[in-house]
Amino acid sequence: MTLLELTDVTAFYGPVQVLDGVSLTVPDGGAVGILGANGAGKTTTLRAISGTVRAGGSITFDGKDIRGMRPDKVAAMGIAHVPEGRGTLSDLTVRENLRVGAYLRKDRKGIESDIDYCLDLFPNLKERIRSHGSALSGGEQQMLAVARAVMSKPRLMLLDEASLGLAPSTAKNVYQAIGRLRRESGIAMLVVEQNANLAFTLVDTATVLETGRNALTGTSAELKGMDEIRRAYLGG
Amino acid sequence: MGTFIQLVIDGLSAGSIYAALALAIVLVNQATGLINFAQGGMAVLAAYFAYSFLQWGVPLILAILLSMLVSFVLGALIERFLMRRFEQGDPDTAVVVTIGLLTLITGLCGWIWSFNNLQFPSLFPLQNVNILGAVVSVRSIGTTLVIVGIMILLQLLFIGTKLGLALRAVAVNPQSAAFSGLPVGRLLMVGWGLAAALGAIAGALIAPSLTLTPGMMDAALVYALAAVILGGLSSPIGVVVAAWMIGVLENLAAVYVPFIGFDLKIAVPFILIFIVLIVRPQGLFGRKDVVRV
Amino acid sequence: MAAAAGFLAKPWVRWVAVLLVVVLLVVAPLIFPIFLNQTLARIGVFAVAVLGLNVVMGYTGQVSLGQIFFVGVGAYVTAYGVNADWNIALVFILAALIPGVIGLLISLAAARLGGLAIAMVTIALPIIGVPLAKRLSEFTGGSQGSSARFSSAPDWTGLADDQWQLYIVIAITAVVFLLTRNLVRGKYGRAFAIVKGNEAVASSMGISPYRYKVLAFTIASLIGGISGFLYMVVVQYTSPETMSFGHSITLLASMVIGGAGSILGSLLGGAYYVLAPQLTNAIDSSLTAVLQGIILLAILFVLPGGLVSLPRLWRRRRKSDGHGGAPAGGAGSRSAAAATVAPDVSPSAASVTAAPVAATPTPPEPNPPTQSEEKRQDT
Amino acid sequence: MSTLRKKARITSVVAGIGIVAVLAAGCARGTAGDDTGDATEGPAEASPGITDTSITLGITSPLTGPTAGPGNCTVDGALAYFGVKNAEGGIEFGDGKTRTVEIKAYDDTYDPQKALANFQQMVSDGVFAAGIGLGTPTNRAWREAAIDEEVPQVLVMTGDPIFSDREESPWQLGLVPIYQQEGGAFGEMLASSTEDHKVAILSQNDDYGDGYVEGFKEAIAGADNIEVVKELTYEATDTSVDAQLTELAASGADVFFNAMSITPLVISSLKKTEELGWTPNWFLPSNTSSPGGILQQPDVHADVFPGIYTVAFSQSAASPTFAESEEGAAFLEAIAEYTNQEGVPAFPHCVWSWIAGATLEQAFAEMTEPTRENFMEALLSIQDYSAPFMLEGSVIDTTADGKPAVSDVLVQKYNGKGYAPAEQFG
Repeated sequence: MTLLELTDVTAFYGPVQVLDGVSLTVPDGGAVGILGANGAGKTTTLRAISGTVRAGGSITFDGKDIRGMRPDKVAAMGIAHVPEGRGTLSDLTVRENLRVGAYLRKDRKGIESDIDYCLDLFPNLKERIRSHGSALSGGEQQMLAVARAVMSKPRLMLLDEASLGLAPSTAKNVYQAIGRLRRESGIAMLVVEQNANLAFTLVDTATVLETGRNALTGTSAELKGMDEIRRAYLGG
Repeated sequence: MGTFIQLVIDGLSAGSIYAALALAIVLVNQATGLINFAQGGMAVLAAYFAYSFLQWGVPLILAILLSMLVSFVLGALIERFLMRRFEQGDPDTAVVVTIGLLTLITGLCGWIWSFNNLQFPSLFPLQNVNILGAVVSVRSIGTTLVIVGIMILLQLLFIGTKLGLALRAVAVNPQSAAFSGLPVGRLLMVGWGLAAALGAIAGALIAPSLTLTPGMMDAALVYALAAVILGGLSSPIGVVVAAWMIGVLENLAAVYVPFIGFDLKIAVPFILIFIVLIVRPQGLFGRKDVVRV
Repeated sequence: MAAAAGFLAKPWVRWVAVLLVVVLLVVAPLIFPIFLNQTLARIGVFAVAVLGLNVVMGYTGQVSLGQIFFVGVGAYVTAYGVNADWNIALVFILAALIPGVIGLLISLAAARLGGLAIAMVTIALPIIGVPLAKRLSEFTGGSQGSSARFSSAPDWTGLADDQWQLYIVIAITAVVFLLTRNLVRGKYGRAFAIVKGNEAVASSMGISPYRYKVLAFTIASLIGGISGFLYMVVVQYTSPETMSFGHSITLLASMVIGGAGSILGSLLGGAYYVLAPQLTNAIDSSLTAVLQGIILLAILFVLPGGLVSLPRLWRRRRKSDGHGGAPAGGAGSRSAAAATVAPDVSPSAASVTAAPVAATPTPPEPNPPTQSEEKRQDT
Repeated sequence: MSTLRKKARITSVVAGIGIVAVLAAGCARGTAGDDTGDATEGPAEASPGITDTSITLGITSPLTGPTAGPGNCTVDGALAYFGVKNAEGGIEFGDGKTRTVEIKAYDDTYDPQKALANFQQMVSDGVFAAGIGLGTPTNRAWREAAIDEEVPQVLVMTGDPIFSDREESPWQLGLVPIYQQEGGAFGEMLASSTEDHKVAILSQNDDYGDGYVEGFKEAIAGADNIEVVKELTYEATDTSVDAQLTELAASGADVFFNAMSITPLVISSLKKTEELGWTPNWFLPSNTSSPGGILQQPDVHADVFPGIYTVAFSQSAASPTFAESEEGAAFLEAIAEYTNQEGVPAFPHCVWSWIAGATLEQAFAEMTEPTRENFMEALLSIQDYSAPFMLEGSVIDTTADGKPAVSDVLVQKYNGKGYAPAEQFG
């Protein structure tokens, strides 16, 4: 059953058109990747879904049309957006960051157990529980961003270049933890990633964007070998 | 000996006036990241509302509560229809907008209620108590206690409650807060509303001793800013302690330090700040903020 | 329209325009009525004060609420010098240097402590300055203030006083504005901009924020002193009230209203400082505060970038009507503007990944204005 | 392409010539600039601001900001006075013509630079005379400009002696007694008392406070039974003077000489001294001693103190007897009708501005020619004129050099309801 469906989504930054008809579907519990070179429109696609940029075309989640909805309303529907640049709440402690993630939840005990689960999922955060967001390293902030999204118990998680600015080993750890999260929680994921290999460790299928349009869509296996991928990256 | 204690007590009650305003400034800063120059003006406006309720026969306590409610709504509306447009822009512009708001409010108060000194009744009776040879008016004790109460309430709000957390999250990164489902717009309005209501309490506490005039809080604004800088922008407790220190040391320096005298006693808070900032640039209780490239 | 823009850009046309302005400035005082001359002279005084404030605040991003203190000191030095019959050129130099030295000493200490300390120290200057001026009455004339009559027109000029004063103000203001324009257009200006943008980035590039903050603060207080000299040329009287804290706040507002960080903006700011009270006096003199509050908020509401951004806004609105695209959201134009100002230097993150990725310089994690804000306003 | 450039060059040259031509024509203003001051015989050419049917006065005063209370009163008193006169058809001038008096008010927010700007605006708006405004620095800012322009700056509300020094200020005249006189009057009475007295002084740190203290000290210089034990100052912008009062109370003085012009600080001082258990005799300046506005405020118990003295030359609008008097009722009614004051004005400046209006009327009645010179002559020749609301024993006398329009001040003692003249201390 499809959880999220985008058909011919367009978006502008002022006079500049960034998305020119992007379509994709994410099955319930599934994981789909969005690949492509810089400026292909990957981040803008996520922003169109979470309502942080005005978009055309149709975006439906669980059958309901969410295009044009305010970001906090989209979050309330169960979509957690882990933004590019991680959106760390620098003045708040790690624990406070996590509690902000659970803002909409009322189940006090559930929140506490989820905090423990997150600290188990990301051990680095455990010793840094008291320190402020601004004092964390790049990797720790990325883990905190994912953990904050988990705290809101979403049905779909939008991951925006989780590996950006991280050392390769840190990026691998983050993705392993996200893989474990996916296996244990069954949260559907839409993963934007530059590093195709990292993405394939997580997603079943992926679509490659080129100048705001779907250039190619296929399962991870099919895409892995194809020179399309290389051309899309190295440009025509 | 009596004089010394008397000076300390007088300093504390003067410090409480600065503390009341400083707390409201901290609240707005915590909730929206802005420094609100008009905080004093909004407190005066609230005191005028309470004054008008009194004129219509409303008892004092109820008049103050009503003025707090009206101030809450007004604070929220000011955020939604005026400040919202400037929150993401250049911070200097936002500061000047609050200066414009201060000028407008002071003018409106003068226009509606005239510039005469209006007498405002106090919540506390005018008796005084003798402590260690110093005469302390019940009124200044009451003011100090209310300020301590507000300070603790604020500390709990920001550390303990979900609302406090949400307010701080919105102030630091509105978009990231929205991604966690926080209704950013409404929270900003609540932040300003709470600060305005707190300002109403400050106004009602201070009007009896300063008498109600449109510019009543102007002199206190500078001291409150000094207290906010000295105590650290992020901690209600730090700000109140800093305000008391300023009040007390000002009086002691004026009397005991020959060069200072009563005309230059206003230099005391600034000398204090200079010394503290050399040691701890983020203020007494504030936190070091880390700048990531 | 493009042809006209081309036409304007031609060098010799620009020279003709400059020539015309010079001719106008030379001849105007002769033909304008007295009160207009006096008003223009006052605008010159406060335009220079706002320009000084812009150097330290508009261009270098350091909050200063003490500019009026330096104007006051400049005025007092001038008054003392004139009454002591010193040579007028010496008086002018001292009126500029003494505040400059005071500014230098203060900024040497304060600049080390970062933004909040500078704001606090500058708030303290006028507040301590007023009682100090009353106390040093043998120099300042105490609370009665002191008047110095030295700017009435000498007979050989055949000019009326107001014309003579306006010429002095125009001459000095023009020189100060030109020198400052060259300063901020040159390498110092770029250094100031980086210090304003992000001090950590500045130091990583070998630009010491401390040195440039001290330089900016000293220049601002020096220009403030010059404004104090011009104040005496026009008002010929000064008292402790001249440097009262309220004026510093109005100067700050005027800087933002004119347009922060812009030479023309300083001129417009000076005009606002002088004309706003006259406008409110004309409307209703007992409603000064209400009217000034409304004027200030109205201007900022329509032009957050200040009066100087009027042409840009007018051009953008005409251009964007052209093909109906979404009006350039604050983010669009602002980040574009930010990109041009802050040279493309910020490495995306401390550790640049080795992955075969073109290291696009993502701006330091900005606090992006949420498009949702705009969406809400539209729905 | 070159034709376009050629055409462009021609147009700009033509424009340049055009401008220069216009300017040359406009140059006439330069030479004819200085037309005032050439005294021609024949009927004196009328000064600006006066026609056969009306005369314009300009007042610059702080109408907003911290001193807005008294500032607005300086305008409203005159507005009310001349509102009534204009309603009756105007004032009969010495030259037989009846003219209405128009008042143009300007707000200077107590900033000297704005006061000068307002004066320059008055000159360009063509007012006949200026004055009645509040504030020493503001009035001083345009004193010399008024002398240069030969525009009268009269009946100004400041006790600064320079405005009543004919030689220094030919076109000026003060209205209210100079601060030194008020301080001196109380000093003389205190010196004449037989017992010894210890005096504590609290004065505002500006020319107002300095003037009172100077006059007082001069008056008690000779008397060895009077000793000043403690002298402190405060800033007009202070929120409280409790610390100073604590120190003064410790001095044990039995007379408290108080030179404060800020109403709320006087009220809080009365309460604080009572709290401290210090009950001296008080001296209050004329503008902060009003029974209704200060002594009868809630929580103030004036009866606790042995005596409260002040100097005054006019009745206080807030005293109960004022409203009952026929003149007082007319005053309050005029204030209500012609100004936006609410209720009884809290500051004495409204009454003083009314008195200034009456004094001006006296001068207008003597004016034989519609010129500023003639007006000044008329104004400076008023003697023994007891203007409305003047206390008996004090009159308007503008003939003595070095003295403002009102110069004799009477020491008053508070009797629980209002003030009564006091012959001697105690």
